[in-house]
Amino acid sequence: MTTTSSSAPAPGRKVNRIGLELAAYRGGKSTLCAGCGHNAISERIVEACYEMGVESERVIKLSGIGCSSKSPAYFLGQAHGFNAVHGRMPSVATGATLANHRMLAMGVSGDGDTGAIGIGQFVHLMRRNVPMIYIVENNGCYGLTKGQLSPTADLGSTLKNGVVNDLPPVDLCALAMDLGASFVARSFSGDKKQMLSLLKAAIAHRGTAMLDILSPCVTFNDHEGSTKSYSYVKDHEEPLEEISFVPFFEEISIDYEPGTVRAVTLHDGSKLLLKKLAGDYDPGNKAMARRVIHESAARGEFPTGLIYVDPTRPDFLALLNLVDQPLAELPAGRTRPPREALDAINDALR
Amino acid sequence: MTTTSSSAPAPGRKVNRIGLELAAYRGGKSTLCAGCGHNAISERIVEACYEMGVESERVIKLSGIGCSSKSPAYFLGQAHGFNAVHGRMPSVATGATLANHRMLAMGVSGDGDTGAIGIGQFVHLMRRNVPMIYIVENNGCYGLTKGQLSPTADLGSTLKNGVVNDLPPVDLCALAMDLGASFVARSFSGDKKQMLSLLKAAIAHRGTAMLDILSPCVTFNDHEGSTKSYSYVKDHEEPLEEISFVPFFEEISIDYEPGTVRAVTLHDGSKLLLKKLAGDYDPGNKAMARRVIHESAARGEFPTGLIYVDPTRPDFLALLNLVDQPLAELPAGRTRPPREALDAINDALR
Amino acid sequence: MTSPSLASRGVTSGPAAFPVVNDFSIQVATVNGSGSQTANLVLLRSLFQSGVPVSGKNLFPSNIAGLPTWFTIRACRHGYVGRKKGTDILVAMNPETAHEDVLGLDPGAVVVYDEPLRLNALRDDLVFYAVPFDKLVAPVCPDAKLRKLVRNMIYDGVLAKLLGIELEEVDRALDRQLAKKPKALALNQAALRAGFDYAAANLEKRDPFVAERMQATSGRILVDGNAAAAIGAMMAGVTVVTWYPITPSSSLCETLATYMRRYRMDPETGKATFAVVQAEDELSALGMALGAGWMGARSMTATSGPGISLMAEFTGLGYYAEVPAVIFDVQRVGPSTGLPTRTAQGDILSTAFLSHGDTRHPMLLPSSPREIYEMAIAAFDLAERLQTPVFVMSDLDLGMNTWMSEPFPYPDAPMDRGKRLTPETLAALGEWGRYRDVDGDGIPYRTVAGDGLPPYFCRGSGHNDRAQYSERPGDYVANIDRIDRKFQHARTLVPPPVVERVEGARVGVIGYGTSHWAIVESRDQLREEAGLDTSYLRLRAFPFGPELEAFVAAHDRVYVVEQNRDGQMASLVTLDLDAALAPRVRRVLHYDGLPVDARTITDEILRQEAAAHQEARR
Amino acid sequence: MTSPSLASRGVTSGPAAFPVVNDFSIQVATVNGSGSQTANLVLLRSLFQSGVPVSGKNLFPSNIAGLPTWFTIRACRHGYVGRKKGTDILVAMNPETAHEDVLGLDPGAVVVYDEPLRLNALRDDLVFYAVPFDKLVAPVCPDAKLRKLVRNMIYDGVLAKLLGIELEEVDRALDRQLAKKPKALALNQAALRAGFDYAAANLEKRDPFVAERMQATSGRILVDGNAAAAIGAMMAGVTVVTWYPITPSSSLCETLATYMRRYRMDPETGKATFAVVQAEDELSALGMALGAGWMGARSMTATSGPGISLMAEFTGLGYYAEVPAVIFDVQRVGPSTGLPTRTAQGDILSTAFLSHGDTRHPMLLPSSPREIYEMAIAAFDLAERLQTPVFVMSDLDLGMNTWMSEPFPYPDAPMDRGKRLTPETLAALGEWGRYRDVDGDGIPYRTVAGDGLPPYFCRGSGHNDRAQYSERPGDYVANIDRIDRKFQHARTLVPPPVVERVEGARVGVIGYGTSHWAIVESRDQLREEAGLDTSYLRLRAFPFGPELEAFVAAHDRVYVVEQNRDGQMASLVTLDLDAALAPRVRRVLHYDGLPVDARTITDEILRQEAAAHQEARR
Ligand SMILES: Cc1ncc(C[n+]2csc(CCOP(=O)(O)OP(=O)(O)O)c2C)c(N)n1
Ligand SMILES: Cc1ncc(C[n+]2csc(CCOP(=O)(O)OP(=O)(O)O)c2C)c(N)n1
Ligand code: SF4
Ligand code: SF4
Ligand SMILES: [Mg+2]
Ligand SMILES: [Mg+2]
Repeated sequence: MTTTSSSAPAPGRKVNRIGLELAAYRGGKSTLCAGCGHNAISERIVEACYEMGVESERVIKLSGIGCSSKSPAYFLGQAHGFNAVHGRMPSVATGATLANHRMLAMGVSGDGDTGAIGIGQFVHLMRRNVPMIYIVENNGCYGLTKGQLSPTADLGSTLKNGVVNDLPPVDLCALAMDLGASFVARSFSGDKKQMLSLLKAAIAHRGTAMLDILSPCVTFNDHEGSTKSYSYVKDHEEPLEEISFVPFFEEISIDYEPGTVRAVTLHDGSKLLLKKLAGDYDPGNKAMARRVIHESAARGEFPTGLIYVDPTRPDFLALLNLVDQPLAELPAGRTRPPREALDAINDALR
Repeated sequence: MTTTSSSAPAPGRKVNRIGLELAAYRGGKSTLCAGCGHNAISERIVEACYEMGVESERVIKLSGIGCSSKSPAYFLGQAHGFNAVHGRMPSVATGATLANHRMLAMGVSGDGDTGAIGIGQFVHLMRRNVPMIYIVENNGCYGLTKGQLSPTADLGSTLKNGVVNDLPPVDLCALAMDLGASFVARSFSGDKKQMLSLLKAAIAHRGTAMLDILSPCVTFNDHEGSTKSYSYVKDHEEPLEEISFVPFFEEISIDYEPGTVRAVTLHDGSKLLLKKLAGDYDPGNKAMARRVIHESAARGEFPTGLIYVDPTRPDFLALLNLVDQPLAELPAGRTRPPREALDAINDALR
Repeated sequence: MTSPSLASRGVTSGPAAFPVVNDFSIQVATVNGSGSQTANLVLLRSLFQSGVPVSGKNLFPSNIAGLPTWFTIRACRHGYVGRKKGTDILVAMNPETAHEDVLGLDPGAVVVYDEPLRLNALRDDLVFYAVPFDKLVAPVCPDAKLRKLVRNMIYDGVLAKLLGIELEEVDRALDRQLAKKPKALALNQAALRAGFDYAAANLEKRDPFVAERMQATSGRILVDGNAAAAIGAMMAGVTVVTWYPITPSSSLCETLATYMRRYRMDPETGKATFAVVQAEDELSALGMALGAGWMGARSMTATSGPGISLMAEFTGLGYYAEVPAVIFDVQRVGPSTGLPTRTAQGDILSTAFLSHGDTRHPMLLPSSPREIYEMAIAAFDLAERLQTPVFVMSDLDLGMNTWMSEPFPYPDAPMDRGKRLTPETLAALGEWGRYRDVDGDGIPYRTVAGDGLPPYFCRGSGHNDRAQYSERPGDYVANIDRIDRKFQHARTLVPPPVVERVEGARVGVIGYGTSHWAIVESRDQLREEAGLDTSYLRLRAFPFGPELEAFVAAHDRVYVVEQNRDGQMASLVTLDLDAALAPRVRRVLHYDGLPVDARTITDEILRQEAAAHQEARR
Repeated sequence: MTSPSLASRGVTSGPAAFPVVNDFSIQVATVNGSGSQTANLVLLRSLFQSGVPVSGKNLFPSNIAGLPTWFTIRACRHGYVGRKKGTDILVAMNPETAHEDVLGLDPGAVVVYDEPLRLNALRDDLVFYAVPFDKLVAPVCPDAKLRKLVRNMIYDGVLAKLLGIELEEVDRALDRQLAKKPKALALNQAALRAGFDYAAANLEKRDPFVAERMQATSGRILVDGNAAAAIGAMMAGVTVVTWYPITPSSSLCETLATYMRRYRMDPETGKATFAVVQAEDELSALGMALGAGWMGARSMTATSGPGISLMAEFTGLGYYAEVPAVIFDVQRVGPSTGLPTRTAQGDILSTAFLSHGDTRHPMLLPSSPREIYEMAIAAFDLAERLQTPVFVMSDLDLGMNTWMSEPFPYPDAPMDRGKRLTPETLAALGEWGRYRDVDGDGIPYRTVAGDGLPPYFCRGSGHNDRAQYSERPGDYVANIDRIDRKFQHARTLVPPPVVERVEGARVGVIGYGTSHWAIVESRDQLREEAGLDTSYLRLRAFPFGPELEAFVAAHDRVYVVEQNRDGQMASLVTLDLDAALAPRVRRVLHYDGLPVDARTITDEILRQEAAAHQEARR
């Protein structure tokens, strides 16, 4: 949504369509644990923005509190960022998009930040279909407070100290979809290719793009018995389709047998090409998506990939009938009614 | 769950199995508007408790804030009640059941109280399957603050002032079921018989019994254009089954053709008899329930009746391995460890 | 609904004179949902149109229909518009409260009542006028279903006759109220006349109260404080309004939305230059406002006590990350749910220190519709200048009751959008640090996304002056000290108090917000009845300016008058003063949910004065 | 990590004597997640076992692994256990901070460092000991992956040799720490010895610091305040614990759960006499605690600043509906997220007035593990007696650092379950009203569901003394005044301050919580260095008892020492005193996130004293 003017790449260095090198998309040095899944996600965000030719100045990064919520500091150093309070990033992001609908808003949260304290704001953000990318870096635990169970921990998953989780997990994808999010996907921090395609597609989408990314906590939740460990997730992820993303500024150059690939055209004209794997999964079909999510969950699997998309549902800002210029940038002349207006108001009260 | 000792009814007056008249179950005079759906629900609660022979002293009534949340004052005058703060009844109820698991907890909330400010606590209560009856008196608006839209208002439903709702509704039944509630039903304040059976079944169930009861606000949301008006709901409710409830202390005396009725045995031995209507609806089948809810919603209908039940899922307290005596009633001798325990603790720290 | 000694009543202030002209209070006792609002406002407006200073206060229950409600109209030729203790004329329409209402009246009061209630049997020291409402309404309103609504207009007719209000003024007022509903208008006109005619034919004037035309209201408007705040916010150029319904603040945002739809649609495109969003709760409402403020929009929310409590965490974020937002707190009676439909000034202390850690927040203290209009505008300027959440502390009395007001003046000063970095400033500064104080006022320059200037990372965790994450003790102290410097600087930016020094007065009164109106009247009472001259300082903002200390220093005793139990503003005043002055601070508190009245203040100040003199004599 | 003038260092306090015995602080600079915790605790414990008074403070970053961390061990023969400003012995293991750490030392300090860092080149006024950690660890730990963890034990060996700590004590301490992990134990033993042997063979003692056996710790325990609070809560018979993780309070509930699983399982059935529930957030945590408290259970939650802010609304409900609950606030640095791993006493004012409307809440102010243990027990008694939420205001320094303590005494007093209605009381009272004050202390009798006594309807909205919904002004005032009476009565129930009056002292010090330890030391400094005698009042609770005013009245100036920017407790003190005493209250503030140290207090008091005398002379 904020991919703009391109310039010719300077010879000799590898640049994207707006003439920037990958490095221009990096952020500060990560202070997360070495090997943390969250770091891999930050890297993919950097790549996705680079490949899409996103202008950092037109991005805002938002987060709550947690290891995951620290990540916005580690990508896109040239974008404004807001590390808010625990669980409340959705409202801050909503307010920010209201103020300036031209920005590409990227929210990063954790499964505790979103699933526990923040589930209320999550519900309402999804329902509103606020235009933004909402990434949950899901490790089934509270990393920053040292590994307690979170609401996405699976039934029967164990903590390092042996405590067994006896509550069912909140399935953020099912929830987001049922509530009204128009782009719902799940991925795995270890699956670079899939995640990258999904992130680029999320950038091309207009509406809430919710990405639930399984992102193992190598310090507190990577042991045997955990269903969010790297190896467990790797063994149990079940891609729904093979995804390729073709940005609006490129031609489709992929060959495929007719009938084997479904193409989804996104808001900015980019295309997602979904090569069928098991069954004939259709991410435009909510009932099917619902069924597949719940059936795989019952089998202990995680379906990954694009779960649901509706490129046509109007986003929250579209419902508000706003002027084109961002509200935050309106000059006083357009926000302070003229003297006659106040006169009329006074007169009506006389 | 709290139906106990019976005594012989005194001759001449109509009493229930513990010798009480219906009047014994009433509460204070309602201060809600005449004709408010909430009043009808209070009446059914009175009847259900009377017919089940519930001991009021073993009931606790809880609520948040709203017209609906006032209702606990209008039934079961002999029970303790707690009118807490807006949207936070679930946590108060959870704490209360922790303290005394022998009580029958009845929570009453509104669609604003539950669906807006309280959705986070709702999610976690359902997930925990806290043993209680959770009634949402759902009128699609904020009655007490004069009629604003609530999150259960349907897409396209209009306010009295003509404002059209442009956000999709939160379906509390679908949500509760997906999250883990073990008894999920929908009813209508105008359907006395169905509501009464469902309430009695909820009393007999152990675990969270979530009842989403459409309860028109005659003052602010009963006009043409509203999809929560009395007439609209009456026209669009779609009973899933015909329900009869047989309490554990009575024999089944209903005649029915074999194969036409499904019987569900509840925690206390009571039975729900579900006479099939459209299709072969099975409230034990979550996938079917999910499908039916979403399909009817797409048609603009409200499926009513018992949507989902799992009498076997252990409730939250069962997971905690508590002593039999309520925690609140444990004597000091059982809650203060002996001197030797403290000595051992001190020694370990030396 | 109790009333005090005879001495306090209009009837006997000064030599008990007949007639008592333009100095009475009318209390209409009904049930809510019975449609008496129209009749009450028409009555109020008729007096107002006749040039008589008025105020209207609605005492309603926290439910929707069927419970007792009292509407009080005070007419006062002296211009006092605070609540008057005691009722002069009771219109007893509610059988449920009629007995108690009548028993609470002072001798000499007037009772207009529904004949079947036979209230005249209750006492013999009142003036009773029986009116057969049902009999009168039947012929004028053939549709029985509508009678409940039309019935009330009859007492307007009766009172017009009894008090001598010109019927044309009542007609005009009715016209204004129902212009858009011709059918209802006709019915009400008929009822009005039926009441008037009945009184003319059947009621003999036996009481002293009379309304006479004056010229004291010309040019004025009638408005409630929530509408005034809404108009102010609109004129301030607010663009993002996020809110959650709660009595008594809901009508602020609802009225604002209505005005905005009218006056803030882009003339060319018909599109909105604003967003009004009903949030899912107050946490979210403030979170949205802060998100918008961070992005450079003028944003606001409005709430009442419970919402303020829920906003505690986010307010701390706004304070520490330095994000502007305007929060209207239309105060009601706490703690907890308390009395949602009663008034108080009870959130002062908890708002001043809202949120954990070392925080404090600017508060504006409006006392009238005109002032809340102006302060709404000032609040947006201050929030952006100070880069922090700014609270406008209104209350139910101001927000929901009907006040006479000067019309709202057009804001001539340009908006102050605060210290926004520009390419020029950047060039002049050389290097920019988001949280660097470059000129000693504690206020740094900020950038916002989309402005093309350097970005920064906004956070509620520790940071240095370049907005980088930092846990260094020195960075923390430098930053939090600078924020405090900013707060101290705010003293010079907020509206100064209004000070009225009276030559020779040894006693001062300090007030704020709606307490003002009773204080004005009380000071006259003190002077006229007890010969006590008082100076007056009306606070208009926290933090305080230097005027406060000077005022206290100039008086032996200062009475801080406020509507809460704990002397919340008095506490802030005490903490702010040079400690040597602390003993001069006294408290006059009123907190029963009704607006404070002059008599209560007068009595209490005199009581404490007497004690002080006795003390001194010892 | 900066350090002050030489005068403040152990080395030169008194005539610069060699050796300096049992009076030094060791700072170990590492990165977190590097497993230095074991080595540090073993070192601490070795000194403790040698009878030397110690304290251990961990300065860690707000992340999980890889950032700089400093662990400070203070050994002090005088028994001072507060933080000492300045480091005597630096163990520089972290290349990232080593330079800055070394540059910040006072002349004469000791540096034990990793040889390749070549820190000795940085300064020539320090005593450097180079240790080739990697070379030493390789032979004792063949598994390269484990070396990172074992490496740290080497500095324990080096220090044991340099300081003269008996190796057996280090061995014993190591044994205690790793008894359950024999493999790790063996590796660490070897590393310990390698360090010791290396030092013996290669390092020539060139510094004055020496550890010698004393008898000052016998019978004592080593414990952190969160564990102590947990043990207290368990002994108080808590049954419902609801919490949400947050640094630095998480370990309180986690430790409590561990103890409960051990000591609170019913011996016969093996079932739990408690419920510990991790809530979804702090609003819910307090909501659950209140629900349980209402039902008659002893319930609690623990949190830190952000959680306190989120609990504002529910706290007001608890106050007004009169429901007991105990809330531990383990304070960290605010505002907002602030510095989550640094200490402060910054939530005092916002907690005292938490929630809108007129509210105020009892707070207990523990200064040591032993005291928080006892106050945990007292808090449950108080919450039930007062029927209101009671806050125990701990902080990160107390909660997460390691303290010497007297063992915890068994609570001999029976639990006070407060005024619970019984059939007998009911008979004696005749008629019961839930909110009726029958004996003047403001505390009514309550019933709970299941007790067979009359039920009532509990609510946060207005009610009369029979717990019926009421909007009547008189009912409201009577009720809220009674609640205030209850709060005043609390003054007599909460732990009184500890007062030490010094004959002839004109200056008083007021402190609370963990500031105590630096105050104790500072008072000695004031007396010994400046000849200034001070009296001392240590507050242990809010609301205050009469001792406070008497103390202030007896001194010319009182210095309220605390760890926040705004003088929060000083504000409460000022508001509570007879206003005439207000000018005597002075503030000594420290708020950089490190525990306050004696030197800071001493310097500041002397500065203000000098100013006061100069003022007086003018
Ligand atoms: C109001 C509040 N409560 C609690 C905390 C403490 N806290 C910080 S991060 C966190 C949980 C983070 O978990 P998650 O969102 O899953 O992120 P992760 O660290 O696992 O990436 C908690 C409870 C806080 N900062 N604020
Ligand atoms: C924290 C807080 N915010 C707002 C309110 C105001 N308020 C009272 S009831 C209510 C909505 C009630 O709606 P609902 O739950 O649907 O109940 P209904 O009145 O429709 O039965 C609101 C917003 C409040 N009491 N507390
Ligand atoms: S603790 Fe876990 S979630 Fe946090 S940074 Fe380390 S690996 Fe990542
Ligand atoms: S306003 Fe609506 S919800 Fe409230 S009592 Fe009246 S009808 Fe019921
Ligand atoms: Mg997590
Ligand atoms: Mg509702």
